[in-house]
Amino acid sequence: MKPPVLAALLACLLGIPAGVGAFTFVYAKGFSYLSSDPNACRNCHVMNEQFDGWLKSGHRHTATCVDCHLPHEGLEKWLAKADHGFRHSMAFTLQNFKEPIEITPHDRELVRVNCVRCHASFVQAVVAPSHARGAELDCMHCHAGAGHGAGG
Amino acid sequence: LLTNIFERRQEARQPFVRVVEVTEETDDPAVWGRNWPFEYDSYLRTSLPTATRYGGRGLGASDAGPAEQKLDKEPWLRRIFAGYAFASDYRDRRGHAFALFDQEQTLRVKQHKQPGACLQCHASNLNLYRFVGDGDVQRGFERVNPMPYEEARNLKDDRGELLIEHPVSCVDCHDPETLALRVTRPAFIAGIRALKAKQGVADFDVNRDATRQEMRSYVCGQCHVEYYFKGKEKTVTYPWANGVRVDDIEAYYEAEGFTDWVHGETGAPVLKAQHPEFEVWQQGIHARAGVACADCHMPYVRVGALKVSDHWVRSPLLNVNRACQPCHAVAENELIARVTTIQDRHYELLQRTARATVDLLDAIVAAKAAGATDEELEPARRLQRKAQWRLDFVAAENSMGFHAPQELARVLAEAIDDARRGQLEAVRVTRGG
Amino acid sequence: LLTNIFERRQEARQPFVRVVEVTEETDDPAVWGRNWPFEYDSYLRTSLPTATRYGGRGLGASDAGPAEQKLDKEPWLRRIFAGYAFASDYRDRRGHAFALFDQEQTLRVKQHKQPGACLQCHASNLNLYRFVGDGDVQRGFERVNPMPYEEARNLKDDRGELLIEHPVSCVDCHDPETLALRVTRPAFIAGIRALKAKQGVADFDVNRDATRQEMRSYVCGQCHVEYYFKGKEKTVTYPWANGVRVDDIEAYYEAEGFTDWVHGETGAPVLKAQHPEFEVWQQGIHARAGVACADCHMPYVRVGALKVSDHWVRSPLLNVNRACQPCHAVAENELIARVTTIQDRHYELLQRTARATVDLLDAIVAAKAAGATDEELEPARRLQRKAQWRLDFVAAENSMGFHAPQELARVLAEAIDDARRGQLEAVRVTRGG
Ligand code: HEC
Ligand code: HEC
Ligand code: HEC
Ligand code: HEC
Ligand code: HEC
Ligand code: HEC
Ligand code: HEC
Ligand code: HEC
Ligand code: HEC
Ligand code: HEC
Ligand code: HEC
Ligand code: HEC
Ligand code: HEC
Ligand code: HEC
Ligand SMILES: [Ca+2]
Ligand SMILES: [Ca+2]
Repeated sequence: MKPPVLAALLACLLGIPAGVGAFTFVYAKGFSYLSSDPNACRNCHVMNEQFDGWLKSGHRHTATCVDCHLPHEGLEKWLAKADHGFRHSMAFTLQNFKEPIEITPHDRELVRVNCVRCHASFVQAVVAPSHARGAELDCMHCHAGAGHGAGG
Repeated sequence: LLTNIFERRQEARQPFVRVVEVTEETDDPAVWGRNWPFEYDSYLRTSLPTATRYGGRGLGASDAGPAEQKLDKEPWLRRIFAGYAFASDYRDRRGHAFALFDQEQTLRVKQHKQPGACLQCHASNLNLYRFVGDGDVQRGFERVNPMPYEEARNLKDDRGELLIEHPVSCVDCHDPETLALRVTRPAFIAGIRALKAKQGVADFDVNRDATRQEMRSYVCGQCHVEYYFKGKEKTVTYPWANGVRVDDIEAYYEAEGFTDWVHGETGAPVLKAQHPEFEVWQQGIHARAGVACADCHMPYVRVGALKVSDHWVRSPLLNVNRACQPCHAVAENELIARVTTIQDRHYELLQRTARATVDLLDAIVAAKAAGATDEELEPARRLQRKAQWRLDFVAAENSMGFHAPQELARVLAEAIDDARRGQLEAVRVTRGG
Repeated sequence: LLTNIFERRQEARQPFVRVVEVTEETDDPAVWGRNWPFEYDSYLRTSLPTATRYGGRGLGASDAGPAEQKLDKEPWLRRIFAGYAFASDYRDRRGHAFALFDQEQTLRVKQHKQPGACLQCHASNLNLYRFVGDGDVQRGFERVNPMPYEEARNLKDDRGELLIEHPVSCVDCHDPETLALRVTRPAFIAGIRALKAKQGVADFDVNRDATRQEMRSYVCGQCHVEYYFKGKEKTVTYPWANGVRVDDIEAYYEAEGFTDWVHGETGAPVLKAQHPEFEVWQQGIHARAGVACADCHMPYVRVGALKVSDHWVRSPLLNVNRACQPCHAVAENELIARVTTIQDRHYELLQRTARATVDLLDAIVAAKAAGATDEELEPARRLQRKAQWRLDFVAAENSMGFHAPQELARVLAEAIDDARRGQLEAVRVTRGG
């Protein structure tokens, strides 16, 4: 993401109105990203499918959207929120996104890290063997339903 | 952004606690087992029975005797193997624990001369290779291959200890330092290199260039493949330089002018196909979707508060909830029914192909009896070689069609076509026929 | 920007409003279109070209001419159809908009006598059936079937208006009151009843007993099926009483003693197979997993905040993100590559089977020429009937293998076996051969 955009977003996040862009962002419930309440994500109907999936998933009691989809420490977390908030509000407004919505490689990696973060003790043995390339065990390869499907 | 993530990866990985040291020399799984008891316990279970509708059939430790005789279950096998060691003894496979024992017991070894090459896939043999190769595995491999089987199998080191003591063991698939997966079989290292080169990837070093997910199949591809012993050096070789489809491998053998044996009934120079699971799996949708052998045959299993890989390598149908259900949210009996539908359809077609091939043998035998010359018989014999290669390739593959249903049905269709055309050629040259 | 979002919020709550009344008599899709413009607009697109590697090939409205000639693309079709109307004209299918037009244009209608039965699947014909049946569709169906095609197609009602004016239309699949899916084709209602009875479900009334998901395939099964005209009543009949596998249908015809025509070159009594998509789909993994025709061929498409079914019924390969990706989280080009792998493999095997079948025709012709008697030719002709039925069944199926890859490969393998065995029989009775 380009620095100027970034600055503008941080501004929005601090609640300083910065023109129509910011207003739209707010109107579109972009501020959802400041909350960890799944309903916040559902403010966009295009998220309904994932929300419904989450309600059916084994994680509904144990993990919220942001637990999986956002990083969990420091500035990184806020940057990601800004990044999501901006891209998604923009996409939603312009309706220029591809459906079905597909997770980006970067966001997928964020999720994987969160899987391991919560399940570290349980999976320590299987993630232990290091490997030259493509080293990390991809949880979603088998648990693609996690968070959004029955049994996961 | 990513750097933070990478750092956290390291935190997530805790090193194994080791109670004993394991090294390149440690071929005894029991020793590894003291560090990794869960994997070891499941590994030991490979001595238990694993029969399914079409799979396994091993009798298991309870009975030290051999597995079921395939030659009796499928009498046509004796016909197509006529004149070859496989006609004397060819049984169902069973668990890894039997790998060495079954090789020593088979009449193919007891009644026929076999080379040390056989040991590449049935024993934990790195110590043997290093000893014979003066520390160099590759050289040891080359020197062991041409030795008589008994000599190689019973070699002792300087301390007078047997060099071959275990079937496939931990050190054959794992780096004792990091425990990362690795490939140790020289024939695979060379074979996959040739295959990748054919696919446009030059200088492929499997232990350097393969991804972790690829290694979850490559460790199996070390042995579950079609092979031949090349030249008088008897080098165990995987014929993949043209690719791994049945036609590619056939083309390779044609170019090499290779023949396993001359058929006892017809005099045709024919080929023997062995367990091409790795090649066939690559033709199926699962490989295409990145699903590895270990995903299905070594699924993760919860042991108390830990998740480990089930080293009881066996039929996934004995383990559907772990082997399949993480990816297929479908009832267990429905998943088994899907496999059975594929396998029954495949088995029926396999039998039809066997009938066509046996008809061809009969036709050539009849033509010979009626005095047809070798020259006259040549077209029919050539088609026998093609048909039999395809039939055997599919019959020797151990998933009864599951690994690549459409591809294997195509191969059988071609076998039928070749067999019947061969029959037409034989009839054509049968005097007074 | 602001207003965009605002409007979209509104759309989300928009209910259907009916601006015009639609009834059982309303066969004009344009009228329905005033109530349901999204569905109508997409329905109209079925007149556009839809060519893919193997599918579609319709030339589209831009060119009012006919679709490509299959007989030229696959010359062996002329051989197996020798002596039958299909040898004169047999083209690629295209969109629903052409259903009636193409039927009127084909030489199979222009140069050959055809019955009113043909109209069951090419026209919106309920008004015709009710008119001829004095208000009763079933009776009308029975009376229209034996009529000469032109007479049936040009019948006028009391007000002097044409009764057949549109190809497949809304009312053929939808209840005008509730818009629920429904089956209107008498032959399907009877056929599925017979099939369910065979499967142990007595007295199956499709419009009463089928689930919504089943209906998403049954509406297509009304037409995309193998059929024959039974008896002199020319009753359009779906031969499913023994099941829908190729062997089951063959057994049905044997029991009926039915034959479509006597082959022009060989004199064998043979069968014609037509577009058995519904039967073949049932043998595949998708049907097994409950995936309906409409899931792939009429996927949901988002119009603003609404999701509507895409009535541009066409190749899903032109629509992968909607047709496949909801279930397969895989890149679009990878999904297309998976289909192509299946289709190319299938096409290659189809050509091999065609060669075997043509060889059989040549052999029988040669035997006849050399003076073989009908009695001598009987075994070869019987095998031609079997081989040709299987080859045609697969060739007439329109997914080029995708709907059930393994099953169709099995059927082709059997066709090859039958064809070559027939060839052996023919050679056997060829004097001086
Ligand atoms: C302003 C409306 C809106 C809100 C609120 C919203 N989303 Fe989205 N989201 C979208 C749109 C539109 C896309 C598609 C973006 C694209 O594909 O370019 C999307 C895509 C995604 C993706 C996949 C694409 C990617 O960036 O990886 C994820 C994951 C996601 N959203 C998660 C969330 C979570 C978690 C929340 C709540 C914290 C949320 N969304 C709230 C509109 C929204
Ligand atoms: C337990 C972890 C978890 C939770 C909780 C979770 N997700 Fe996801 N989400 C995932 C995974 C894993 C994927 C990627 C799925 C795949 O690769 O097909 C994903 C993908 C997505 C996508 C992209 C669509 C796709 O299939 O790629 C969106 C949008 C999304 N999630 C939104 C949400 C929303 C909104 C919530 C809360 C209602 C939520 N997620 C809760 C794990 C989770
Ligand atoms: C190759 C497939 C595969 C991969 C990759 C995988 N898992 Fe699993 N996972 C399984 C299987 C199979 C089970 C069921 C084990 C059992 O029930 O004995 C399982 C079980 C689990 C469970 C416990 C389920 C329960 O019912 O209690 C958790 C939590 C889990 N996995 C998390 C992860 C995480 C986190 C990762 C990534 C580090 C991961 N998995 C990677 C296949 C996989
Ligand atoms: C915020 C913490 C958290 C995150 C993030 C998280 N999980 Fe879980 N997960 C849990 C808890 C708590 C449970 C229930 C107890 C258990 O089985 O460990 C659970 C259960 C599971 C189970 C058992 C089956 C089920 O759904 O009940 C699986 C499998 C699993 N998680 C996989 C994953 C994967 C894969 C990811 C990443 C895509 C993930 N989890 C992310 C906390 C988390
Ligand atoms: C998607 C799951 C899956 C993958 C991936 C897979 N297999 Fe299999 N395999 C099966 C099934 C199912 C069977 C049939 C088992 C039976 O009939 O009982 C089978 C059978 C076998 C058998 C015979 C087992 C027996 O019990 O007789 C062997 C050996 C085998 N596979 C090896 C491999 C190898 C090597 C690979 C990778 C190159 C592989 N498989 C990949 C599912 C898989
Ligand atoms: C060093 C050689 C070697 C390696 C490596 C190897 N196998 Fe085997 N495998 C064998 C032999 C030999 C047998 C047959 C043993 C017998 O029948 O005595 C066998 C048997 C099997 C069977 C049949 C088990 C049964 O119960 O019938 C399966 C399944 C199997 N292997 C899968 C795998 C998979 C999956 C991998 C990789 C994770 C693998 N093998 C790696 C040599 C090997
Ligand atoms: C490239 C690896 C490889 C080589 C080399 C190899 N085997 Fe095997 N062998 C296997 C695998 C994998 C199996 C299990 C699958 C099967 O039985 O089809 C097996 C199974 C067997 C079995 C049990 C089933 C049967 O065939 O009765 C015997 C006995 C056997 N091998 C003997 C031999 C002998 C003798 C040689 C040398 C002439 C040999 N093997 C060379 C990989 C190999
Ligand atoms: C035929 C090949 C093979 C043999 C032999 C083998 N393993 Fe493994 N092992 C694997 C595979 C595949 C994995 C999964 C690795 C991965 O996912 O990267 C694995 C994983 C492991 C792991 C990592 C944690 C886990 O369970 O996933 C340990 C520890 C391990 N094996 C120990 C052993 C021990 C101890 C032995 C001998 C008793 C042994 N292995 C024999 C193939 C093998
Ligand atoms: C790691 C994921 C994974 C595992 C494990 C897995 N599958 Fe699959 N399977 C897939 C994917 C991906 C496909 C391709 C279709 C799709 O994209 O869903 C597939 C396709 C199939 C098909 C349809 C293809 C065909 O050949 O007809 C069957 C049947 C099937 N799997 C059965 C099984 C069975 C049985 C097992 C366990 C022995 C298994 N699968 C294990 C992911 C998996
Ligand atoms: C899982 C998805 C799927 C399902 C379910 C499915 N089809 Fe298809 N169908 C395809 C694909 C893919 C093709 C190949 C299209 C191509 O080659 O361009 C195809 C081809 C066709 C064609 C030829 C289309 C053309 O463009 O020439 C027809 C007609 C057809 N299907 C009808 C049906 C009917 C009727 C059913 C239900 C009985 C059905 N299909 C079920 C995916 C599906
Ligand atoms: C009343 C009969 C009828 C019904 C009902 C019907 N079709 Fe068709 N369909 C046809 C005819 C006739 C054609 C060929 C038209 C032509 O080529 O002139 C056709 C053509 C097609 C094609 C080829 C389109 C192209 O672009 O090449 C597809 C795909 C198809 N139908 C799928 C379906 C599906 C899916 C359904 C159910 C949702 C369905 N059909 C219902 C009669 C019907
Ligand atoms: C059971 C339903 C059904 C009946 C009855 C039927 N058709 Fe069709 N027809 C179809 C379907 C579905 C297609 C599109 C699929 C295809 O072309 O294979 C089609 C395609 C066609 C086509 C375009 C492709 C081609 O074959 O050239 C013509 C022309 C045609 N039919 C003529 C006729 C004639 C003439 C009759 C009566 C002898 C008839 N149809 C009876 C369902 C039917
Ligand atoms: C060949 C069969 C067929 C024809 C012809 C057809 N439809 Fe549909 N229609 C369907 C199917 C299948 C669905 C999905 C219904 C479901 O999921 O229950 C559908 C759904 C609908 C719906 C419900 C909303 C939606 O889009 O899912 C409407 C409204 C509709 N059709 C209108 C029409 C109109 C108007 C026409 C004529 C222009 C028409 N249909 C012609 C098969 C057909
Ligand atoms: C409504 C869900 C759904 C839709 C839509 C769907 N599929 Fe599938 N597909 C499945 C299921 C379920 C399987 C069986 C394997 C499994 O369980 O994942 C499967 C299996 C497959 C396979 C492997 C089986 C085989 O025959 O090799 C392929 C390839 C495939 N699908 C491609 C497609 C394509 C291409 C489309 C779109 C034209 C499509 N699918 C649409 C659910 C779907
Ligand atoms: Ca061989
Ligand atoms: Ca017919």
